[in-house]
Amino acid sequence: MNWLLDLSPDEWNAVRLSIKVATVAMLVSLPIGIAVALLLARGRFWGKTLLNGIVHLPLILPPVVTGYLLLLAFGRRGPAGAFFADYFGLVFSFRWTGAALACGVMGFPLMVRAIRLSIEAVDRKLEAAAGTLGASPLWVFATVTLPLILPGMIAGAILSFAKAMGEFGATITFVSNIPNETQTLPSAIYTFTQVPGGDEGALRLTLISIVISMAALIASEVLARRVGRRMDIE
Amino acid sequence: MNWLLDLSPDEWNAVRLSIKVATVAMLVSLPIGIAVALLLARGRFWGKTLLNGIVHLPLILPPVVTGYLLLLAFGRRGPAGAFFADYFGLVFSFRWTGAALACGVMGFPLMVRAIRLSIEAVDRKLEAAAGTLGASPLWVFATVTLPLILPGMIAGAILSFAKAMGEFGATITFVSNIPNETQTLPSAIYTFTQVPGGDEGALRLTLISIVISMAALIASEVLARRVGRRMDIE
Amino acid sequence: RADEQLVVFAAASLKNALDEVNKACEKDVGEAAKISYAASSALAKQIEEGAPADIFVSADLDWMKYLSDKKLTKPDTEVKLLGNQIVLVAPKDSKAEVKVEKGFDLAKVIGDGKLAMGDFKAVPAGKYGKAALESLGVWSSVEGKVAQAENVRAALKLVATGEAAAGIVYQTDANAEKGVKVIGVFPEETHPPIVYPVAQTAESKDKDTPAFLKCLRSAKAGELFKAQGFTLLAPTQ
Amino acid sequence: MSVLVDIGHRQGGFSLEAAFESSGRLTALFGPSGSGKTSLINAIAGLIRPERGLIAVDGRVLVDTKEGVFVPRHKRRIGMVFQDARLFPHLSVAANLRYGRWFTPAAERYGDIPAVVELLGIGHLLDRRPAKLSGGEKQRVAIGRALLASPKLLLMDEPLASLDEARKAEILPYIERLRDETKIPIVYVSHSVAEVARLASDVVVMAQGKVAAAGPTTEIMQRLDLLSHEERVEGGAVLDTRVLHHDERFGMTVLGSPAGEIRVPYLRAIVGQPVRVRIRARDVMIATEQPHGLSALNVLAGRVAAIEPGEGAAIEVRIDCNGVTVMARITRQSQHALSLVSGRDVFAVIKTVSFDQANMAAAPKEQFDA
Amino acid sequence: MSVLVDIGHRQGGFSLEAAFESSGRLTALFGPSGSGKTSLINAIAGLIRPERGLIAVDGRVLVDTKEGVFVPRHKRRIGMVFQDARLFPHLSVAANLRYGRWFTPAAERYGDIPAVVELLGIGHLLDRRPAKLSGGEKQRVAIGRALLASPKLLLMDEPLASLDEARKAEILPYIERLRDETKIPIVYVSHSVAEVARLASDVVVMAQGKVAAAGPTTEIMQRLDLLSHEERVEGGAVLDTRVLHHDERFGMTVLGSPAGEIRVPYLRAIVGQPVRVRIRARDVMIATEQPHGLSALNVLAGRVAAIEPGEGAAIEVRIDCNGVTVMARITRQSQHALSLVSGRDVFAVIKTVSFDQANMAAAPKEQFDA
Ligand SMILES: Nc1ncnc2c1ncn2[C@@H]1O[C@H](COP(=O)(O)OP(=O)(O)OP(=O)(O)O)[C@@H](O)[C@H]1O
Ligand SMILES: Nc1ncnc2c1ncn2[C@@H]1O[C@H](COP(=O)(O)OP(=O)(O)OP(=O)(O)O)[C@@H](O)[C@H]1O
Ligand SMILES: [Mg+2]
Ligand SMILES: [Mg+2]
Repeated sequence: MNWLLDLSPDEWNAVRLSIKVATVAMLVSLPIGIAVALLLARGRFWGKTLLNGIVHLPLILPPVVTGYLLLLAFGRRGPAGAFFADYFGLVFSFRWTGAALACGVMGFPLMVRAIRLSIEAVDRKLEAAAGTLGASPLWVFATVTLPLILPGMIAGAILSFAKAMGEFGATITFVSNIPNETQTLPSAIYTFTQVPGGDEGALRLTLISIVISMAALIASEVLARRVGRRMDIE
Repeated sequence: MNWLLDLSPDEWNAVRLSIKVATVAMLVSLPIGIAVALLLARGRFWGKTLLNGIVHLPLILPPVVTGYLLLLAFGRRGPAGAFFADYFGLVFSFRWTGAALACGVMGFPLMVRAIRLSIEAVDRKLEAAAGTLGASPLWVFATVTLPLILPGMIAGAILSFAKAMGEFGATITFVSNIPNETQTLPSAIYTFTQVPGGDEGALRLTLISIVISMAALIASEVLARRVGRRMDIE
Repeated sequence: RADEQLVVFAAASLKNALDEVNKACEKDVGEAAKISYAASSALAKQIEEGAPADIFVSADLDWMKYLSDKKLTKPDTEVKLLGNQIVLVAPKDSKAEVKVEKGFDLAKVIGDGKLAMGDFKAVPAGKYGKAALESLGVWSSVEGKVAQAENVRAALKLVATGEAAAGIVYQTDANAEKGVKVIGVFPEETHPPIVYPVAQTAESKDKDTPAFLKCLRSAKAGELFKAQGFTLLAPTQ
Repeated sequence: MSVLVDIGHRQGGFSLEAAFESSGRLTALFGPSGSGKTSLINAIAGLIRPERGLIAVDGRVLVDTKEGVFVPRHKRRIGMVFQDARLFPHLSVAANLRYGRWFTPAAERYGDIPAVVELLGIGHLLDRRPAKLSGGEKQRVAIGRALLASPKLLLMDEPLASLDEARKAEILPYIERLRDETKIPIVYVSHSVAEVARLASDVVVMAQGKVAAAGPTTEIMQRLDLLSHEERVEGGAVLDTRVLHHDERFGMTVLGSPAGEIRVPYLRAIVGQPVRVRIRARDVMIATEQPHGLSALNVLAGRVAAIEPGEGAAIEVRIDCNGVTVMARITRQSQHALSLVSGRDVFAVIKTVSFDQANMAAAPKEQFDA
Repeated sequence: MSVLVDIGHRQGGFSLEAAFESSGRLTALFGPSGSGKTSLINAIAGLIRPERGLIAVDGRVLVDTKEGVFVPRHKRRIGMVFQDARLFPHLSVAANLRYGRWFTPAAERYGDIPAVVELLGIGHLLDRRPAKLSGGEKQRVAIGRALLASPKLLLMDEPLASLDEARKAEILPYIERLRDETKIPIVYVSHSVAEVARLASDVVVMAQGKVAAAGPTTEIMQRLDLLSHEERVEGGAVLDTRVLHHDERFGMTVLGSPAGEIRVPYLRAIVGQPVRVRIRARDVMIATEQPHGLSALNVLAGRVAAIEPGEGAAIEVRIDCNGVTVMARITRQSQHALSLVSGRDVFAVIKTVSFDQANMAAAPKEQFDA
């Protein structure tokens, strides 16, 4: 235990940062993920196939390519980067926010798929019933659809979180590896693996990463089970 | 178009290999994924949390670490590698089979999640009804559960395929980057990014990768829609 | 089968040069080698796990030593093959001008931007860069502004896209990248020698291996290496 | 207070072409399985968008395909009790009940939760999840949920089909009260002639996607031809009467009608109150002379107005009792034995106990107000 | 051919403690909503594993918690028609119907698809998906599916609740044929006294998770106390008779019973065939003298055996007609007017048309074979 937790300050920072990045990536992408999953599951519009393709891109592309594309778009000189910087004061390049963005993007297809599957399994007759009771589509969504897709949302969120804990290629390409700012656990682990004799350090950080993710995983399972028990299938 | 398809023999090989690797990874992991998803969705056994954790590991770990662990376990000298070589004559190390293994492992958590969500959405009362009609649990599974989770299986399969098309870190770490043997598209793309003037080559291969994956994605959507239309929700 | 053909494990940054050399040597060796390009670290560990490689070309001495310490290379075949230089680059449109010398004002060049370089613990170019800056006495003034990239190419990209204000990369990479300009060269004595060593692996069985090693040091290979900006460390044969 | 429907809609091989207008308080949709009843009320509720036509409730146009009007379902304020309960599986019974109330402006709410819970006998279920209810329990909760949304029109799709007689009998009076005491029109799908006769002010008979007949219950119920062989058992006359007085000694109530006095089991009703009674043709005997020593208490003098062929051994005799029609179903053998012909003076004999609760109910008010 | 159940099971706050044994061909489970009928047959089908007890069908032990026996559901060969149809949504109607047949050894199959399809009137639905069926259509397919699995015991959970009268009447004879012509025992859950009286050889009355009464239908149906107020309307005597001859002229059939001849509408039955008739107490009048000029054709001489208080204005009179009990419900006023007391000789008067098809059926065979 002592051996495991005997970390340098930079390593501690990497642990803390990874949790922060993964949490933020998960939380911010959740509402977007729900919206996109809804569009894909229910929408009938022209560019649906395209949207679906774009959502899957981070999965299809080598992470390094995704990271490079992020760099081009959200970098200091990238169009999206400039937009966010000008209008929201939100800078991604070389910031932990950029790491969160990269992790969120990489986890996005996983999250959307999970939520979409849940939405497709919802019995639309229940939504119709809610409509006749006076609930507007928005309320129907909030009070019927959303609770019914909770298991999928939990699954999507935990996938996104876990992915963020392991994401490396896109993150380091986009925001590089700055201790205390963008050095997440995987970056730190990577550094160790690149040095002869770094295996022990890599192992230690890997174990810490596993412990954190497992804790999140168990929490999500407990949560999902509780939600599921409440519901059963009518 | 000409520019896009003007590939060297090695590059053509990489394209072919990637499709082969992704397809094999998807097909081989599908039955295992279904079994594990069933266990996780329905089983009540002691090591369930552990199994769930192990399934998620490839997501949590940096790909390089996963690749390294595969190298240790399934390498020529690894215990699992020796086992498969001795009993099945199946060698993974530095073969395309190893690339498929790496891709399959990396895509496994995604596949299992999708299938598991579908299984959890199945109305167990239908299975009970099939039971009273004389179907043994295995038949119930084959004739009721399996068709009902088809959308989830398709989603899981396409996630696995797409992941395989983009997987790089674990593959190159495990089976290296040997042209015509283990050099998949992402590895070839990586190689291009590592040298001056390689950008064009990288872009070309990236586009090819996207085209292939998109074709697979559209095929899967069409398939899923057809299955879904057949079913609706009763 | 990989077993029947000569297999070379080489650092990824050598791809352009080695591909050409491989082509040029095909006649002399009797066959074209299969070259697997990846990070030196990955390659070294794969050789450790029994990879079917006949030749290992590393991007630094550390990983070669890692293998030779474990008796996984044939010591008598190990040669310091190529050399390289590290340079200071800035985005093409940068107005920064500076002379690389003891105590030069690198911090000013960087301003409130970043200095991109390879991971200075893991990536060879990063290690050399850090050593050079330390010996020039400017490391402490920029340490907090360093953005460590996964590899030297990624560092180059950070500069080329204007993301980083400056970067330390190999001469070979800087030459070919239109998005950057070289604003200074680090003198050789400021950092450990940049060496790409080559060796035959202990388990190498392919009969063509010696021929390929020999061809690597041939004059025509030397020309090809030099064309890519490398310097030749071993005398040509 | 009216419902106007005139729509056309196809689904698969089935085509719905239905038009009816009803200003009744409770309009029954009656017809065989697959005749399009559910499709029709789905269109009213806004769950189906009909291909062509007009739907208006209480003067408010909900659908008018010509004008492109289609009021979304949540703005229709139309409560619906589905054939399958459709409870929200993630909510407790209590939360299911409260659901519609959130969306009802406080000023427009009527009914209150405790009363509805009490009535439906679901007090002990409030904390449960729908998955743990029996079939009948689910349907009761579904009825409560629709009621508590305080709808302006209530659609009920065979709401009592899965309830036992005791529950049915318990809930029916509440539906009657709803019908009479609130201003909400009700459209009620039912297979049961008894339910229809008891509850409906108007009946729309559906067959194969079309309206086979529509009109006031009293009229439609006499048209035995609209009923299938099996339903005919339930057919007969529906009489609107008033309470004359109660007979405390024998626990009976005497109803006045133009046909004469009718003695029925005690009714909780004040003198003068309108009461609708259904006299099934099968329960009516015909006597050619005033019977003696017979337990049947109601003997209505009348004249044979018409004799219609019935099924098999039976004939349907239409007896005009002072302007009110009473139907009797007897055998041809009896007709022969009694030499019954049109115009003959006869007595319609009816047992008091054949007026069971299911056949008597407060009459829909307007029948009298009009 | 017998069903033996003796189990205890708790679910939530509800506890089931039920024991009965029936060797009848069709055992009806009768009881109010939530009384545990579905839970009980779920236990028989193997969908619930009871906490304690024994279940045996036809001598084959399916559950014995003491011995740790629990035959899995698919080996029980027990067909089940669920309260909700539970059709397979991914299969066409035809494939749903065929489903159980795959798993039945060819030698043990009975019934054939075209016949069942024809009978249930689902020929035009064969290519559809369940999602596109109306409520009644779904239930008909579900019945067909269960039948075609050729079960050794058939459980039916209110299979007819969502069907209209015409469909019910169409399907009932088939259930009767199943009951009589095959060796399969049937356990049948129903709310409907009429259905139970018509179909059941034996009745198990459930109340609050317990068996309130069990026995042959003829006995149980006389126990009006078991019925709720509303169900009592349907109560009365069940008589097992035989066809004496047909009266072609008037389209009638004359049945012989110890109580005397009973004239009923024409029955498709050969002379000598056993027929069960239900005579509802409400349909029986009492006369103290032989009636004249009255359309009612059946006049059975008897003696008042007992007079039991009824509800409200009514009393229940038990008339012993030559050893056979006929129940009559009349008013206290009539009792008073006719001075009815125990032992008095009276006539039970019954209209022929009150014997409608729903009240007559081929009697379950064993009643006679025994
Ligand atoms: N989605 C659909 N697509 C095609 N046909 C449909 C669909 N829904 C219903 N039908 C058909 O339309 C007809 C009318 O169905 P509907 O549900 O309105 O009947 P119903 O009168 O309510 O019958 P029930 O009393 O059995 O519930 C049926 O023949 C049914 O098969
Ligand atoms: N899974 C469950 N958990 C807890 N209680 C349950 C569960 N399922 C049913 N119950 C309760 O058990 C009782 C019996 O239910 P059951 O379904 O057997 O009744 P039933 O007689 O079939 O009623 P109905 O005629 O309404 O279908 C009910 O009170 C019900 O609320
Ligand atoms: Mg319907
Ligand atoms: Mg039930």
